[in-house]
Amino acid sequence: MDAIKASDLIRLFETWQSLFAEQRDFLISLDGKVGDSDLGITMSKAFAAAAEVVAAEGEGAGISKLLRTAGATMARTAPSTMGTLTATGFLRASKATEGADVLGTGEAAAFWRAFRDGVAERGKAKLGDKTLLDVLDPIAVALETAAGSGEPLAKALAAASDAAERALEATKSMLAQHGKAAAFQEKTIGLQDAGATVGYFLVRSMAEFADS
Amino acid sequence: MDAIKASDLIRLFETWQSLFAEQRDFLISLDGKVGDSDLGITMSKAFAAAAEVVAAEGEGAGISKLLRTAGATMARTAPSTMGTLTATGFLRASKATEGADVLGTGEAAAFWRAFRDGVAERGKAKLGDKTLLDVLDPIAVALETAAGSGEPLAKALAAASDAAERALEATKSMLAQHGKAAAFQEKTIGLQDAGATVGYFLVRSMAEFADS
Amino acid sequence: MKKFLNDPVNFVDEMLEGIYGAHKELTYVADDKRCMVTAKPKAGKVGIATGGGSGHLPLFLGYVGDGMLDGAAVGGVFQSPSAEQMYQVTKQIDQGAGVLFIYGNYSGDIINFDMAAELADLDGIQVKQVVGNDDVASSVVGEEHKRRGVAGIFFVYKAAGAAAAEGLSLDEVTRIADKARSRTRTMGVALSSCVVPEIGHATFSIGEDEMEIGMGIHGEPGISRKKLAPADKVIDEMMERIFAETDYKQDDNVAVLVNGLGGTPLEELYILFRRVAQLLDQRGVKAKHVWVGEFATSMEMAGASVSVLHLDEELDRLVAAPANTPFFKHCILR
Amino acid sequence: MKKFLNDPVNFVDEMLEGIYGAHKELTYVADDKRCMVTAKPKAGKVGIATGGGSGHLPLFLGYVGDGMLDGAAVGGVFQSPSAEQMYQVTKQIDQGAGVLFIYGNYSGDIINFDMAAELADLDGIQVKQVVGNDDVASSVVGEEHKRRGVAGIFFVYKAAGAAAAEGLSLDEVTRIADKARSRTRTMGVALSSCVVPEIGHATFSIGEDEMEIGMGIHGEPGISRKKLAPADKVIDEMMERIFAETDYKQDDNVAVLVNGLGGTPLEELYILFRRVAQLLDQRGVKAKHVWVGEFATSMEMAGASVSVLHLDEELDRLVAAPANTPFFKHCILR
Ligand SMILES: Nc1ncnc2c1ncn2[C@@H]1O[C@H](COP(=O)(O)OP(=O)(O)O)[C@@H](O)[C@H]1O
Ligand SMILES: Nc1ncnc2c1ncn2[C@@H]1O[C@H](COP(=O)(O)OP(=O)(O)O)[C@@H](O)[C@H]1O
Ligand SMILES: [Mg+2]
Ligand SMILES: [Mg+2]
Ligand SMILES: [Mg+2]
Ligand SMILES: [Mg+2]
Repeated sequence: MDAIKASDLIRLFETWQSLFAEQRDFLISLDGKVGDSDLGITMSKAFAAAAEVVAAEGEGAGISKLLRTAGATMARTAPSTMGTLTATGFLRASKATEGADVLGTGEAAAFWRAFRDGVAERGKAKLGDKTLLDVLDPIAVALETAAGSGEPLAKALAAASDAAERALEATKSMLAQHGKAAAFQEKTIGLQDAGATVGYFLVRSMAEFADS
Repeated sequence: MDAIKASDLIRLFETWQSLFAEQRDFLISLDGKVGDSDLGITMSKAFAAAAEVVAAEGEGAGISKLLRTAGATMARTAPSTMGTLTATGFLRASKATEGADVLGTGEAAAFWRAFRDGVAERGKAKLGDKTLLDVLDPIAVALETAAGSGEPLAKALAAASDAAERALEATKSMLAQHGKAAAFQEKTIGLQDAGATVGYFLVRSMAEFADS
Repeated sequence: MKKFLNDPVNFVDEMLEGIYGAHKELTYVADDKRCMVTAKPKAGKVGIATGGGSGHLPLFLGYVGDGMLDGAAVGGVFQSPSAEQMYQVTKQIDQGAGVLFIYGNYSGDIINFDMAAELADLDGIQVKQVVGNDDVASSVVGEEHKRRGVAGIFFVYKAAGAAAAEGLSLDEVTRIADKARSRTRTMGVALSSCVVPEIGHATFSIGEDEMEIGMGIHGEPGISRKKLAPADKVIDEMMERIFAETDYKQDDNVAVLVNGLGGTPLEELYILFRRVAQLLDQRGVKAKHVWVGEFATSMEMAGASVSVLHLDEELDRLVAAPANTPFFKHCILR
Repeated sequence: MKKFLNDPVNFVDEMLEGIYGAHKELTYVADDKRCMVTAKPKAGKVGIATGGGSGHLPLFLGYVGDGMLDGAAVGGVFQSPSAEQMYQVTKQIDQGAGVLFIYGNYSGDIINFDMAAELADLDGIQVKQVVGNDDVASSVVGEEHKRRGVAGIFFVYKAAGAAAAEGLSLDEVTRIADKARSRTRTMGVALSSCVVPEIGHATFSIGEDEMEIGMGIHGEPGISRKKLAPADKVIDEMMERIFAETDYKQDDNVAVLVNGLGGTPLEELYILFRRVAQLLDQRGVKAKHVWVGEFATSMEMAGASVSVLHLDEELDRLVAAPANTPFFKHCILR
């Protein structure tokens, strides 16, 4: 598809919901290695709740309003680190897409830039700290580049997804500085960051969605 | 031997001490079936302490005084049901042997009669209630009969030991009415009573001692 | 065995050293740490003594303090203290008004407390006894004298302790203790065994998905062993036994104690209490005083018990009276 | 998983229903049981709010009451409550004198409390924050800001709560809370894992004969995993870490908290305290206030922690002040 409409966004949230339901146990065990095993639970809860409310709200609300509802719902239902950061991301994306009827490449770039900035501000992590931010930044950068050169949405998101995959791989060599993983120090080296994995999942599934 | 002298009694307590050290785990598991597993611990403690104090007191104290010290020590070191009942038994045996220089058949009969009566009074159990009393009674009766017909000590104690063994066997068909085992009701049927086992051990080892 | 201990033989004595170090309001007599008494005796008051095996903290000694008990004889793990120790405590806490023994219905304790009462009597100390037998699971109706004493003894301590603090006579304190005893019912359920330090392995075994309803606090057998049911169902089954032998009427008041056996988290105890409250509510019975926590444990045993005291006006007042002991505090600050 | 529960999804809410049923002095706002506040607000007093994940009872909500806290936002098991919930609590407990947030140093909580502080600020409510970071094992000296908050937060609540009850200003209460925080050190040791109800299996595995020194209350890794040592040796190792970064002088006073993680019997906690007292004694340091029990747990986790607060005159007075909450009572009756 060329652009994600409000009705598509509702389906995208459904996709995310099933994605995190499927990945629940994987994320539990990933977070369990150097964390507290809750990530699979919070993410599946957050996206189940978000999918439900955006479906209930309906396409008439428009892109920005739907994202805002999704973000506010997540903040309420999954107030863990990742839950609140993801919620903040969607709330900022909502602000950034105010007035937009659809998400084309330009709006997607604005979406992910705002998402990244929100997470950076709220979490105060730096690049290289082995967090979600380490995949959000390349996603935003890839989409900005694509928007600058007028790439169609599906292609732009595919490039962003590839960038996120590489960035996720790169988190393996980083040393965790935040959250529960920070306690594990050297043991985090070699492991991909759990939050970054969620970021990659989000954009990959958005890219696949746009490509379908 | 024909009679147990004060010096023998000290050695008898040593024998009892090693007996209950050996039987510690057996008694723990026996009491564990329908009780709280403590019997092996309390009996080994009680007799270790008693053996030590009677040895320290020395033969000069005489039979009665040694038994009294043993009983008082047991009451202090092992105040469980069986500990206190056994202590009471020795205290009463001490009273019953006042003035006796040795334990011949007559004195042994007095010893065990008093032991039985003390346990009966303190514990308020009836015959057939599946307790220690169910072996103490036949022991006392056998010794009284033997004393009446002038049997030598070793033979009299051997008969008492045999009677105790049969009585112990008979506890298997009884239903526990006292102590922790009473809670197990029907489940106690088929099992020999733990306290009665101790009673049998005591007299058997006294008989073997007199026979050596 | 996964315990914080040094030589298991010293388990009780080292525990007591810790307790005396932490609670200066407790002391001991006869040069024996196991003869615990309050450091602040109250002249003329009826003395209340308890005693029993260790391994049940806060039982028994934990309730020695203002508004509750005056002394406790401390036994080895799951072992009765000796008659001599009980006697020493009794002598110390008698203030001329006599002494009430309150303890649980176990043969070792009975035999020793009886002996201690005889010894005290020789000294001219008046002694009365009330023997807790609240455990519904341990014998049938009509044979209540065979029942074990478990967590419900807390209510007996509380009522008698408050009565003694009010200055009532030995007869009165005994009457009240006995009334609280006779109006208290407890049902317990165990999920896992405890480990006696000197034994070093589990007292009993129980399947990974099993519970035993009615099990005693030393691992004595209960009424039924079955698959662990949802919390509400467990409480339904336990409370049914209690309701079956009590005659609560609409608008009656009760005091409720949801007690953890040691290994069960407080969170779960509240989930259990929630259901107890619902069932009482359905009958129009009011849970006027509620305590949830660990009051009578079996070391690390996982499990819980529910005790219900059927209040009357007198017990209502006494149960709500202030108390201040190392392990139980009930205070109104404003 | 051997727990008393119904649907694991309802674990926290059913627990809360039980808590509200048992403790009428607690209530909630915003029609959300997870927004807990005292039912007896005190006009003009600085409000103190806390919050954090469930599974740590009596932490966090258990200290809401007289002389301690005014409200608590309650999260899912080991999950931060939401910023919205914290904000609702804050709005309710502000009595015009401002609100102090006291909570543990975990990223989820920080992110949400920060958001809540922003929201409250928009309403003109003055908010200050003190973030507990007492766990010595979780980061080195010089990096204390990275340390986790564990049981030692109890001392921060106690001192700040007493200061607020005395009527001090938000700045003063904050200063005192921060002083208590900076003078508190905790070391923990875990023997077994807990089970998060919705996960259903142990969070981590540990050998039958192993302990982990310094493990966090959600199972975060500690300093070393080794064979379980005798109790005295365990304490020696833990206290050494605390002594290494404190400057106790001869005759200084400290407050000590020996905290059980949930599955460890009280008896063992006293055996641990016994050794703590010996070590303090050897240095001429006086354990002026001592608490032993469960103050910050990880559900059924077996283990313990020792927290030491280095007292000065002001903290000495505040720590000893009366308090009356559902889970912590400190009272003088005579
Ligand atoms: N300050 C931070 N800024 C950005 N991301 C963070 C921060 N702290 C943690 N994270 C991310 O959160 C992930 C863990 O999320 P989650 O399991 O929700 O944390 P917790 O269980 O500690 O609340 C980490 O893998 C990391 O990517
Ligand atoms: N009232 C009683 N009279 C005589 N013997 C008793 C009585 N009660 C219990 N016993 C005996 O004590 C034995 C158990 O002893 P012990 O393990 O010391 O009891 P507990 O652990 O309950 O204190 C029983 O096997 C029985 O023989
Ligand atoms: Mg996590
Ligand atoms: Mg026994
Ligand atoms: Mg416990
Ligand atoms: Mg516990």
